[in-house]
Amino acid sequence: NSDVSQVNSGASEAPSGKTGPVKIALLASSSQNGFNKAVYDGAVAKAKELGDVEVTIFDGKFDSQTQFNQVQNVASQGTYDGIVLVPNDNVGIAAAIPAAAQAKIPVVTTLFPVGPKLTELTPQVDGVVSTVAADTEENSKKLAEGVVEYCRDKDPCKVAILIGQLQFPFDNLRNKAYRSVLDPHKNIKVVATGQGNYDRDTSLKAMQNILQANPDLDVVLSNADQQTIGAQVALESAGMDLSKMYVTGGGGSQEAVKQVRAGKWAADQIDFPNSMGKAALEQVVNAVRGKPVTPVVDADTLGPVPVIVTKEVLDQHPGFKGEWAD
Amino acid sequence: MTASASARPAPAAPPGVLPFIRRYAVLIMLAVLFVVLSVSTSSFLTVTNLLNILNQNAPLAIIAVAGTLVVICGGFDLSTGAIFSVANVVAAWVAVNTGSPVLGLLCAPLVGAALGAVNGAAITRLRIHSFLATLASSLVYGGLAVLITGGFLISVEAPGFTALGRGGIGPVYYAIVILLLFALLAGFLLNYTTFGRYVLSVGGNAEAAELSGIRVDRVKLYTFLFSGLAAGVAAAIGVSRIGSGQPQAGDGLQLLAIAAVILGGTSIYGGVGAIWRSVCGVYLLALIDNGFDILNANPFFKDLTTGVVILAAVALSAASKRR
Amino acid sequence: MTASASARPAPAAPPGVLPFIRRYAVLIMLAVLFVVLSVSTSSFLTVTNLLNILNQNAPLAIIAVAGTLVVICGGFDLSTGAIFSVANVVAAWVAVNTGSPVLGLLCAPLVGAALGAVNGAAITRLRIHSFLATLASSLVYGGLAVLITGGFLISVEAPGFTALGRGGIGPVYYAIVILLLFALLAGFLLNYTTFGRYVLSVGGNAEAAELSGIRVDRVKLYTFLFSGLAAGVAAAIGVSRIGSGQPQAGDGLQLLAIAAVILGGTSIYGGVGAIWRSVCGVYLLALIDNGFDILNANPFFKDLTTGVVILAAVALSAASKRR
Amino acid sequence: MPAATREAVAAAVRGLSKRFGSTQALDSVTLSFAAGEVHGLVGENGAGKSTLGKMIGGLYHPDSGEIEIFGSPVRRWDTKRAQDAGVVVIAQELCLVPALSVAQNVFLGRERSTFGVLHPGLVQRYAELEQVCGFGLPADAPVESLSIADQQKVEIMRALARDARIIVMDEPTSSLTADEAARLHEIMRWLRSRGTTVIYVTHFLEDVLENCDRVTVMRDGRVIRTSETATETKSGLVEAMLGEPADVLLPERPPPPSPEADPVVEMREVWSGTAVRGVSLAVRPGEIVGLAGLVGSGRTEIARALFGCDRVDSGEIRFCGRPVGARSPRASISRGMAMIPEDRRGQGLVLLRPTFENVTLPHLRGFSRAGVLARRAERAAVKELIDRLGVRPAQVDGDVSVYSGGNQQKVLFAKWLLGRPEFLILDEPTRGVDVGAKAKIYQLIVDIAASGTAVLLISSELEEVVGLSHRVHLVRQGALIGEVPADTSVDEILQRLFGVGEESRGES
Ligand SMILES: Nc1ncnc2c1ncn2[C@@H]1O[C@H](COP(=O)(O)OP(=O)(O)OP(=O)(O)O)[C@@H](O)[C@H]1O
Ligand SMILES: Nc1ncnc2c1ncn2[C@@H]1O[C@H](COP(=O)(O)OP(=O)(O)OP(=O)(O)O)[C@@H](O)[C@H]1O
Ligand SMILES: [Mg+2]
Ligand SMILES: [Mg+2]
Repeated sequence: NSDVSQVNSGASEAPSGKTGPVKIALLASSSQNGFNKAVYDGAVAKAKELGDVEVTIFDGKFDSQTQFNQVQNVASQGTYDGIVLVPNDNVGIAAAIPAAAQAKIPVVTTLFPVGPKLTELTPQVDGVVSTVAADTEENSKKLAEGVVEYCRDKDPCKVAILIGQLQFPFDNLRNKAYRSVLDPHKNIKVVATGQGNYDRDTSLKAMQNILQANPDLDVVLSNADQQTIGAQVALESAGMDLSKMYVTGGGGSQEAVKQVRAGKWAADQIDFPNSMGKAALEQVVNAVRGKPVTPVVDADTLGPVPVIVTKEVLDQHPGFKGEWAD
Repeated sequence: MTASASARPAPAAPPGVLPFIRRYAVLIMLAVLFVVLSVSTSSFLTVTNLLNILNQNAPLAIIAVAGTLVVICGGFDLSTGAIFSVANVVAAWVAVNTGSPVLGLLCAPLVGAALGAVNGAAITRLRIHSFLATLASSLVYGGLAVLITGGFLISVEAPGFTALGRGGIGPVYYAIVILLLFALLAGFLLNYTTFGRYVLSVGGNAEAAELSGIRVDRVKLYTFLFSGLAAGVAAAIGVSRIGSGQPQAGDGLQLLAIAAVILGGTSIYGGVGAIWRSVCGVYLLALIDNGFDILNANPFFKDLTTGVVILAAVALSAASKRR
Repeated sequence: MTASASARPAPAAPPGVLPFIRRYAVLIMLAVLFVVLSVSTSSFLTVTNLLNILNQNAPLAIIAVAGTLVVICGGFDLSTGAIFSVANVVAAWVAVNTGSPVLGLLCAPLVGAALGAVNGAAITRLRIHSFLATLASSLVYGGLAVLITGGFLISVEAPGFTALGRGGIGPVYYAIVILLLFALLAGFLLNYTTFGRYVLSVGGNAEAAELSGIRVDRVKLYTFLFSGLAAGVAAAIGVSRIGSGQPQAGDGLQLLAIAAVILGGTSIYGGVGAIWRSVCGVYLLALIDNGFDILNANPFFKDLTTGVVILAAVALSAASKRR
Repeated sequence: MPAATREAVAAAVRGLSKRFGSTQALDSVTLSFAAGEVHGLVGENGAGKSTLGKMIGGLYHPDSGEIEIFGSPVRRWDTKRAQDAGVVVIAQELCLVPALSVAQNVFLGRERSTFGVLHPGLVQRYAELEQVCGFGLPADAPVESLSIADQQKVEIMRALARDARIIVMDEPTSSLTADEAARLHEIMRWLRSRGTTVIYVTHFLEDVLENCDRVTVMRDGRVIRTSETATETKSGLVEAMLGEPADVLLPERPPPPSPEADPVVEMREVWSGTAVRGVSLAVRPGEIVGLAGLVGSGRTEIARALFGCDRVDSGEIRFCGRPVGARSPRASISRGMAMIPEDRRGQGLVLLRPTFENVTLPHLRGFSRAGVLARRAERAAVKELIDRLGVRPAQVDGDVSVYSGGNQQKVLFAKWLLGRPEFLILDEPTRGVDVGAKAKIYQLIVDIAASGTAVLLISSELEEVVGLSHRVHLVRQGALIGEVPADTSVDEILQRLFGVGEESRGES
């Protein structure tokens, strides 16, 4: 979909080419989280590579208000030259960005776009110079298409969806995307939708419960690796053979890659947080330095593997380990 | 009066420095932190930064202010976060569907007050403890907020909707003005009206209050209504600031608000307390957050530091309470 | 006994059906939910499902069981979640670094008890309310857990590490056995030992207890120690089940545990309560969860339903307490 | 008089001082208590008696001075160590664990156990103790279901259960009836015969004169004198306590209202719960009507039904000739009723709030406009009133929680007099109040009646009821069993209350 297009857009937002040391604030959705840590590590690595760039991580505590305040504080202090954002709440945070724009501090968002439209990667808000993310809806559909493929000869093919929390807009979007792919197929029955809350223990419980009503599951479609790991404990203790089922994860963690390689999980939707961190830092420094900025960096293109990996795909990339550990 | 009586000194406010420290512990901690931050970094003591801190935490402070009355009256409102959530999505929904931002924002306090009144009615009618009642109602309200939105957020495009949250009078945000008015109102209610006196006495000794002809249930109900109203006002500011209604917007606010009230020094047992204390409590926590952000300190230590600061404040306020 | 004394009606257990409902509200709700689920779906009333429910919630129930003693003693432990987190990462760390899963798992209860004792010491030494003290310590402990892991999780590959969490005696998981033993121990402590008697009396009237020569502070300290120990035991089960230690593993557990205790009917004011009540409280909440999963009901309605069920239980327990 | 053991000193305090804020509760007190004596401790409210007792019992820590128990000075002293050394305090304010049973409260902290596991047989142990005390309380009743008087008995038994060698009894009889007090005095004599020292704090000077070997008078935190009881008289003690001679006689009653005056309040065949059974009574303006009854006879319940606290099952209550409609304390107050409840601290005062807030609480409407308080008017009115009633310290911001009992009671009077009630219910208005304050309260009651207010007076001190009331109703088991005129002798009333020919309780 959204192609990498080199456009010099930053002229209005970016200060006209700051020279000298650059300080970047990385507003993590939570600093105490492996995924965010990987984004940070990537940013730091890129900063070293560029030289004269310093990155500071802020803890968003998985709380949108906290992050909102952090954007404002950074914007008002004048200490930082640019912001890399891993948003907790892509819409609410948009309201804080203008403050940064006013202070001429460019913002690069990663993982999710910022603004009311969840699927629109082109910057929607004045102040955001670049979005380093993937199209969630598209990728979710791709993940679900693997399920359709697997179910082709099965009737009925029983699917359990394990989603983070339906009240999170992006999870809601994912769920709808899954269903838009699965529902047209008469043989596919979504027998349960459990909420895993990105948490192993919660997912373990939910999967145990779901198995009670549906001991003959064929597919577990999970959007997060942590959830799949929890579900795996439940499935295996129920004596099910994962290699015969179709189990997915999402995130591309090292554990997930290991499981897919081992043939336990059928597929995983890969994220490249380290590369995203690198790309985001590069863009934000470009904006600060007054160099050309790429408004949309498709995160799917950043890594060595395609966004949906299976055992076959990984066998072609023996060196790929996954970019983050949970 | 007999002669011997006048010889005995009256039990006036006890003198000395320890009682002073005990009494103003939260203020002292706030001042210490303020000074520490001011000398640690030049970015702290700027008008913008201070206004930002005030502005950012105004919604929480508004909830804490009203929560003080609830706690003084011997109650506990764990549903303010959920009320915030409902009120903010209703406000957004109304603004979107009527096209009138003003109408939408006005709905928030109304919805808040109504849900608060429902809390109060449940607590007094069913005679159940407010802790459990508001825990339950917060689940119900939270569920309502999700149902209203269908899990999505409601973006408001109507122009002017964000004026309340982002605008201000000169450099002073409206939120700060509203907080100020709200705190003054609550302080006035508590100290200068019959209602405040009733709140204090119901919290101090509900049976004695009842025997003095006070409608204990009604007083309690009003405190919860007021708390709901505050959550609604906070939600109006919040939704206007963000420009969209979200079903999780209020998550966790209730705990922060209660923590601030208690940290301020209002007694968890009811009967005594003050509005300014809770405001200090909110901003003590806010300064720690702000300090970490502007000092570029390792966020790994933030929770730890917050815990230690709270402990210090509380230990101060309990300094040498030995008999 | 003299004649005149027996003339006064002995305040025996009040008769009638209402007091019965009031007294056993949580049990009644549990039974109702059980029956409803049994007739709604055939997947509910199976041995595996029931064992699963018991097993899944055993760690929470263990924390609630010990929390009951804290609440009866007039306290509040908001730090059990954080203690769980610290204990589970320490267990994983030790297991990884010594290669001994047994040693690792044994560390969890020890760490839990130690942190609980620190809570108790802070509360009794500094004479601060446990609500605020454990709120602060939970931040400190939570910070510690993150520092220990550096924010990552610690995966334990050592074979046998998962035996405790996933294994069992026949079809009965160890977790259930441990919960049973723990509940029996707590019930025994509460009802058949001097310690239990002291807990009841300190919670009922600390001054009277002090007058009776009871070391009030020590009793309080022990309840917090016990609560910490329980969080540690729960953490051992939890970390073994998942096979890795995570710094956020315990997030939110403390609130669930307290909610279950209060929902069970143990008085928030202290002095009265029972262990079985809290266990019922935990499993009442658990049944709702389980029901939603196996009925494939819309999760949007889960919070709402939970809230309504809690309200119903509490309203029942307050049925016609009116004058 | 116990002769032999007189020389041995059980407890001694030297130069003991204690300050609460700016109140010097004890001012270098030096005093010794002999082994095996009953030692009276008297003094007006706030003299420091309780503080002294609590310090001996390890509840308070002295600022300076030392305590010696059986010859050895104590260093680290708390209730546990005190009890291990055989020192027990019966506190003035009832202090029991509500949800525990009588027996559990009695043996609290003294449970028999092995490795912390309780032994069975608590009930037998209780029965043995009950043999000695004869109070007749059921072992397994939860204490919260007992009346205040019965709770007081539990307190006494708890002290006895400790096999103490020194017992401080701080006003143990304040809510006991005469025969129960007599029973306690018997127990004291029995304790003395076993060599136990009893420190007996009370405001009943007759009891001191009859039952104590020696008596110490305290005033303003100091010891005035200690003397052999045999050498003391009541008026001598009063003078020492107050620092001036004082009249302890009952004041002159106001003239009775004319019999045909319409009653202010009337109960007609009122039934309420199990405690009020077919009560009919009437009180006229300016009249003081007494309710005399044994403890637990239901006098408090009659008052509560009248005031609208408890539901009335049948019967009628009329106020100023009209049947009352809605009934609640609030409605009663707005009609002009007032009640001073028997549990001062639990039901009367909001201890956390200052004096003036307590006083104006029911009358805030009169001190406010549109809900906004007229604080100056409020304080002025309260100041005037507490000065008139002699509340000390006479500060409108006074902290009622540390006021002595007598002053707390006066604050409660102030609270209701501020509204000039037409009908005032007084439930045990002089419980725990010193003689000086008592005389003032008597005068107050009489003045209130003289001003035209109808008064219903409940008191367990029969002298008080018969001495102040125009008429006295006798209450037994929730029913009125007859009316006696003023100045009927206490003996006659007692006989009727117990029923002629029936034996008194506590006997057997
Ligand atoms: N805990 C306390 N805090 C502050 N002041 C106190 C406290 N306890 C007692 N006081 C004050 O100390 C003085 C002595 O009180 P104490 O209770 O010893 O008097 P008392 O002789 O027992 O009086 P009463 O006859 O009313 O029981 C009083 O002025 C009282 O107000
Ligand atoms: N909380 C209670 N629960 C059950 N019964 C009670 C309770 N309080 C009082 N009673 C009973 O009600 C009756 C009347 O008690 P009450 O205390 O009113 O008597 P009283 O004449 O006012 O005596 P007192 O001197 O104790 O005030 C007694 O039988 C008593 O046991
Ligand atoms: Mg006293
Ligand atoms: Mg009475």
